[in-house]
Amino acid sequence: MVNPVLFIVVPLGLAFAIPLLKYISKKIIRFVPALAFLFNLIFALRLIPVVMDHQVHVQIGGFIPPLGINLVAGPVGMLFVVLIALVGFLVSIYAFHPIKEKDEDRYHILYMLQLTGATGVVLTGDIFNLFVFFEILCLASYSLVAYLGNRAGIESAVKYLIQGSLGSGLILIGIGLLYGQFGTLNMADIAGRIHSVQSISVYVPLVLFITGFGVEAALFPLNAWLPDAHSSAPSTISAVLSGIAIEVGLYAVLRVVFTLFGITHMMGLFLLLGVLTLLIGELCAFSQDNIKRMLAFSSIGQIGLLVFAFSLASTLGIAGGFFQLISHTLGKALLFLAAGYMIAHTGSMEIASFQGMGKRMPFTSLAFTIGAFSMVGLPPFMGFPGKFMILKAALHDGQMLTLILLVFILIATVIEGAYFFRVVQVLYFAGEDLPDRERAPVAFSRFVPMFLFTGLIIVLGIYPSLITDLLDASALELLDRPDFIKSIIP
Amino acid sequence: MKLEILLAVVFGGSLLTYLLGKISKRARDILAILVLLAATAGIASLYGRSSTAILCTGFLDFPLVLRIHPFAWIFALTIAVVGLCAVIFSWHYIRKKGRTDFFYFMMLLVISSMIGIVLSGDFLSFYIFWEIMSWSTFLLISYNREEAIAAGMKYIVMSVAGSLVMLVGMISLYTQTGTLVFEGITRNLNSASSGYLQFILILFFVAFGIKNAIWPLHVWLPPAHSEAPSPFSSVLSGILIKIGTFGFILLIYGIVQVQVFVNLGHALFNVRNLLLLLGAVTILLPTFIALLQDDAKRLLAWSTVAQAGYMILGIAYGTSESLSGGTLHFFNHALFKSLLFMVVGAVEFRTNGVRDLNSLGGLIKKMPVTFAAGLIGVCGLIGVPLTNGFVSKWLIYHTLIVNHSPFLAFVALLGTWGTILYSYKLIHHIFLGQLPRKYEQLNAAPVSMKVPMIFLSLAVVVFGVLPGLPLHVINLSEIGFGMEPLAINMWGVVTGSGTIQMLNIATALTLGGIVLWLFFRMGRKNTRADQLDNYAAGAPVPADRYQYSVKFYDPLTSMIAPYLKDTADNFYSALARGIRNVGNGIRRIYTGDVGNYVMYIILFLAILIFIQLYWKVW
Amino acid sequence: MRKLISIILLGMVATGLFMSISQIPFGEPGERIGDHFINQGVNETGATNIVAAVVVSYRGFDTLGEVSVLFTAAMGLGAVIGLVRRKKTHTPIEPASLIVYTGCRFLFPVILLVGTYIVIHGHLTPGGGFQGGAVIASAFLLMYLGCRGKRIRENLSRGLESLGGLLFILLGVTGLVIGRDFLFSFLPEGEAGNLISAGIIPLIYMAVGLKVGSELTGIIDHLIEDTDELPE
Amino acid sequence: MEIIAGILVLLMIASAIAAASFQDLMNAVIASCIVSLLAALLFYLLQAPDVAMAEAAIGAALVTGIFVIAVKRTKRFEE
Repeated sequence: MVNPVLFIVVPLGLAFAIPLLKYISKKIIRFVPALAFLFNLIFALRLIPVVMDHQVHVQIGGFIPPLGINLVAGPVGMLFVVLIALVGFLVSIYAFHPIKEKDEDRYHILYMLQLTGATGVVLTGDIFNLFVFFEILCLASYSLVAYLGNRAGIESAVKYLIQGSLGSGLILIGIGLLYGQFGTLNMADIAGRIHSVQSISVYVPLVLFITGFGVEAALFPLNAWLPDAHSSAPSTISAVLSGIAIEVGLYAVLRVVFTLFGITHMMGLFLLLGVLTLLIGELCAFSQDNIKRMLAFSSIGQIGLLVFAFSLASTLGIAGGFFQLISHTLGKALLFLAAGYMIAHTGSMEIASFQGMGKRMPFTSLAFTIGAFSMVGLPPFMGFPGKFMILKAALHDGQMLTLILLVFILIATVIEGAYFFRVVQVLYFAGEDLPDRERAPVAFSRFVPMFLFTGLIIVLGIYPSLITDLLDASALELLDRPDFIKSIIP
Repeated sequence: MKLEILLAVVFGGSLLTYLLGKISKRARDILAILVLLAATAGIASLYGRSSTAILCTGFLDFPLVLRIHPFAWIFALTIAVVGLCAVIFSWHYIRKKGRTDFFYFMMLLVISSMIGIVLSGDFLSFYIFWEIMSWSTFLLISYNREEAIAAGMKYIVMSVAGSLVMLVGMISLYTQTGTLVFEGITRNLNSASSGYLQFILILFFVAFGIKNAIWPLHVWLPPAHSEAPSPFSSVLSGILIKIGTFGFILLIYGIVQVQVFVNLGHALFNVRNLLLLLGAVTILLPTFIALLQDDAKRLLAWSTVAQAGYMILGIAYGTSESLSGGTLHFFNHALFKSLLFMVVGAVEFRTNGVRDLNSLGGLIKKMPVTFAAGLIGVCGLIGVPLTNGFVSKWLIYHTLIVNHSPFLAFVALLGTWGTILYSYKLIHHIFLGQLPRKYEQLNAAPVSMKVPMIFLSLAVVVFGVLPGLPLHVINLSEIGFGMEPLAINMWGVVTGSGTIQMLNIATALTLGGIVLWLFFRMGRKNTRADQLDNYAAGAPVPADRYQYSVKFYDPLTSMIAPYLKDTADNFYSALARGIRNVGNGIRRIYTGDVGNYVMYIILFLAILIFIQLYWKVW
Repeated sequence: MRKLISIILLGMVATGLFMSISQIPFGEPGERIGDHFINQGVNETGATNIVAAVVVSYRGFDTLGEVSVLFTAAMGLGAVIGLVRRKKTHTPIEPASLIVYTGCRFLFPVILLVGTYIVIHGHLTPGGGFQGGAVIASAFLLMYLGCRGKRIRENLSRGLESLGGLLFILLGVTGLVIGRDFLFSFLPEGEAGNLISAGIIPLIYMAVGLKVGSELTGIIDHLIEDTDELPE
Repeated sequence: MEIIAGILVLLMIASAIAAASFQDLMNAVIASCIVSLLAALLFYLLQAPDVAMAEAAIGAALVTGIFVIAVKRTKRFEE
């Protein structure tokens, strides 16, 4: 068994080492991220059976919590670690071929730091430590958005920076308030005592956290940075932002709401918020002509669906939410990669310019199509079990509010279907039929990640049982708060 | 043949066909036909069997079950046979087009998933196959590019909406009964309240109604049918929309049970009356809209909508006779409508894509076999005795009249009159009248098109004379639903208030025909006049001034057209535009001014704090 | 109008924050973690500067994270600044006056020395890696301002930066290697108050100082890079 | 003691307002530098020498330097 702290330390160390490695050879640094996340992926997968049995707690520096910082590798954490490592690994293969001639080393360093930050956020059991890693994630994201160096990129990065910093500031105030109140920063320790105080002094940190993390999690109306940032970042980064960054933000919100504060009675509000986010995201995506903006708005919509699922606060709902989360991560990463490759080929982000791609780039188009079908929730792809589980949870819940909101979810899904199918039609059927000859060559580094993502989407769509046990355990970890607290602070 | 193997053969065969197409086109075409032949043989070998098989024990903790029973058998066989005909028909048809591997792959995938649907024994596998069918159909409809793209879009949006509604209904059934297997649901549904049942029924009716194209959910059908490649149009019209019919029968007779269904709700509003009413509207409006069409395929498409109304009437009426009528009409319609689409497809193929009725005419000389097939198909559609449509329509009329539903019976009759009118328009505009000059060099349809057309024409006649064959299977399935079977024999049906025996009718008609023929033969000596051998006001008329058989329904159509606006279609278009406008409006939230964005964040925070200050939620 | 709305919203937020803070007993004794640090900190870590004990020992992982935040910021800045580099304007910038020039050259080693002192004595007296690193960087800032044209080699600063980070991580991993926790203080604590005491705290502070100093210097270097274009 | 702290806080507020209201950004930078210095002093008085040091080095020196460079690279006067 490997110590979970290595999932953070190894990529971090390799990121630190890249400037030194550059002296040895400029070529090898592009393989470093893949190496780091392959390590994470393999060992995280091997750790999964262990954490299914019991949570793995790691102390840092030999101090028992709440004195020192501890890591909590439970099912939820490991689920995210595996997901981050998987996406990180595959997307870094895509970047074997340099995104831009200059500053390649900085790209790889920032990319690794971004995902290391994400890994840290999901593993830590300490609220301030969570904030620190969250900052790494955000800072790396800001600069990666501007990486291409065009005007749009820098402008949206600055906007992202302003909103993200505001969010971080709010989180920090919240942490300060909590520390002032309870004198501890350990999440389990705070959680154990939070219900002893029934006043606004606990509520204000809660809303500060929700707002602060909500900015990164792209809850409506905190998500205004997202469309710009996702559309002007390099495609690999869009894939990671959409597939990992906002999910990690959502993880932070979940941790705060379920574990730290143990809220049970405000879920109606979150349900509403989720459906609102969903509807607005899908409606905006529906009227987009720019493919990356469309995908970005679709991410907002998906986050809304996830928020809805998690807000059901039942085992079914949370497990379904996690399934949908994985499905969204894989699907959206695939979509961004495929779209990015096509954009690189045509030089335009307009959907209309993708005419005839089905002939020119058959594999990429197929990958995009499968990703789109999975997003809409068609079997036998991965989106279907996710949607199925969420609907099941919502109907099982059976409250009037849930059922009414369900109608809007269905409408939003239809809208989502409409714009994704439109793109599929453009890929294959719009314009004149081209002869078979005009086929663009497929770069190996582009082909492999898309192929693997596609494969995963199909395999998990057909055998969802491969991961449902882990999802159920994750749901239990979030819901069974007393157990979580007791296992850390006996 | 085991059910799992059957499914593996069809699905695996589809994929294999696609891959083989990369190597050899000819081998691919043959393999596609072989796969469907194997499927047909496999299904045929399952005749009369009732069994279940477990496909997979745990998909999200639900077992996926397959089952076969006579009712599924007749659907599966029809699907396989019509699918086979369509694939044979494609042999020449598709060669002119691009992306042929894809076409075959999707075609086989659609057929496979339809077989999957009728063989599934639980709602989850039903839904999975249903969705595979939906998206593969979408890709095939869009295959023809240009207008087909809009048609495909319309189809898939409605289809997704319908299947989501079905998903909700399905999961609701699960939360009510704790299982998704059909038998289990039937067993556990006894305790459900009638309100709940109506709710479930309406949910499923939306889903099935969209596939089955019941007014006002039919709007996807006319463009989809007319824009899809013709072999697929025949699959689409012949069997795909009948999957909706299958769903209706399964739900009403297989799950809810027909006694419960008939007695559901009170007199003013219940699902059955609603369905009957919609069935009537579905017969009436589309029949006359079909009359207005000038596009051959669109005309047939509207006719399909109208015929679906008959099936709905039969199914929703809820007696064993009406069910027999509805199911038989499904079976017959599959035969003659796919035949008619092939006829139009053959014409379209030879004339390089001309479907406009007004620019065709006189093709009877050039394509005699196609004409004969078209004539038989049209006869079936109208319900002329000795073709299969007669028996099924007779059963439906008989039910309606015997059970005192004069309104419905009248509507059905009106529908048939309309059918006669548009059928005649179809056959006349294409095959009769003057042959335009440009078509004088036209060839007859290739063999690969003739074979399925002849086969289907024969089937139309054979099942018209021997209706006992399908009715026997239908009886078996009715027994399976726990209903009283009809009294039938090989030649027809015996009921208390009327009997239909095709043997008698056939004899009478044959004798009458011979007498007539003799009468004419002996009474008159006829001469054969050349087409140009006539005069108008004493002067010869140039050949191109002869009537090209255009617009002779104009007086009628101009009279009825104002009442036949497709309001449903306009409604949906307005809805789509509205959503797009709303989307454009909402996008304004993202102004691009970061000051506003920061304000949103503060606003959110302020609202949350306000909630606490005002309502004290914590 | 917009201003009015902003004021109302901010007022609402401020009300919430005020109501929250007014009920929080800040700074009162009885915080169990804080008490533990104050009472047991010296015993457990051997550092007389409790802040250093908390920063490096108890919450050493946060420090690693913060160092990474700084690293990320420096990297990001480098990536972005490199991008928007404008066309170099060859407007010569007049050199600083002689007094400033001399003063800077005189102060530079002194500040550097103070910074190093602060770093090395972090576990004994107030200060530590961050503060020391910042002081070191400010020495370079002074150098850039006063003695224009003198530049640190970019490769050197980036190498030191990497080295500092790697050192930190290696020190942490050593704890794992000997079979204990990450960042475990594997060196003897020694006698509190001595320069060589407090386990790995001084070592980590040195790594941090190295990293922070070179990073902040790097940031300044990047910013100055194309504004100051001296005539050759 | 408390009086000194109070004066410091008042001065800080005054400097902060000044920083926000100066049209000349260079003046604003200097004013914010004063805020940082006063804050460092306040921290020292509140017995937090570590924080005071950090604030003095980073807030007063480095940040000011960076701001000066930033202002130099853009426009000096606010519109």
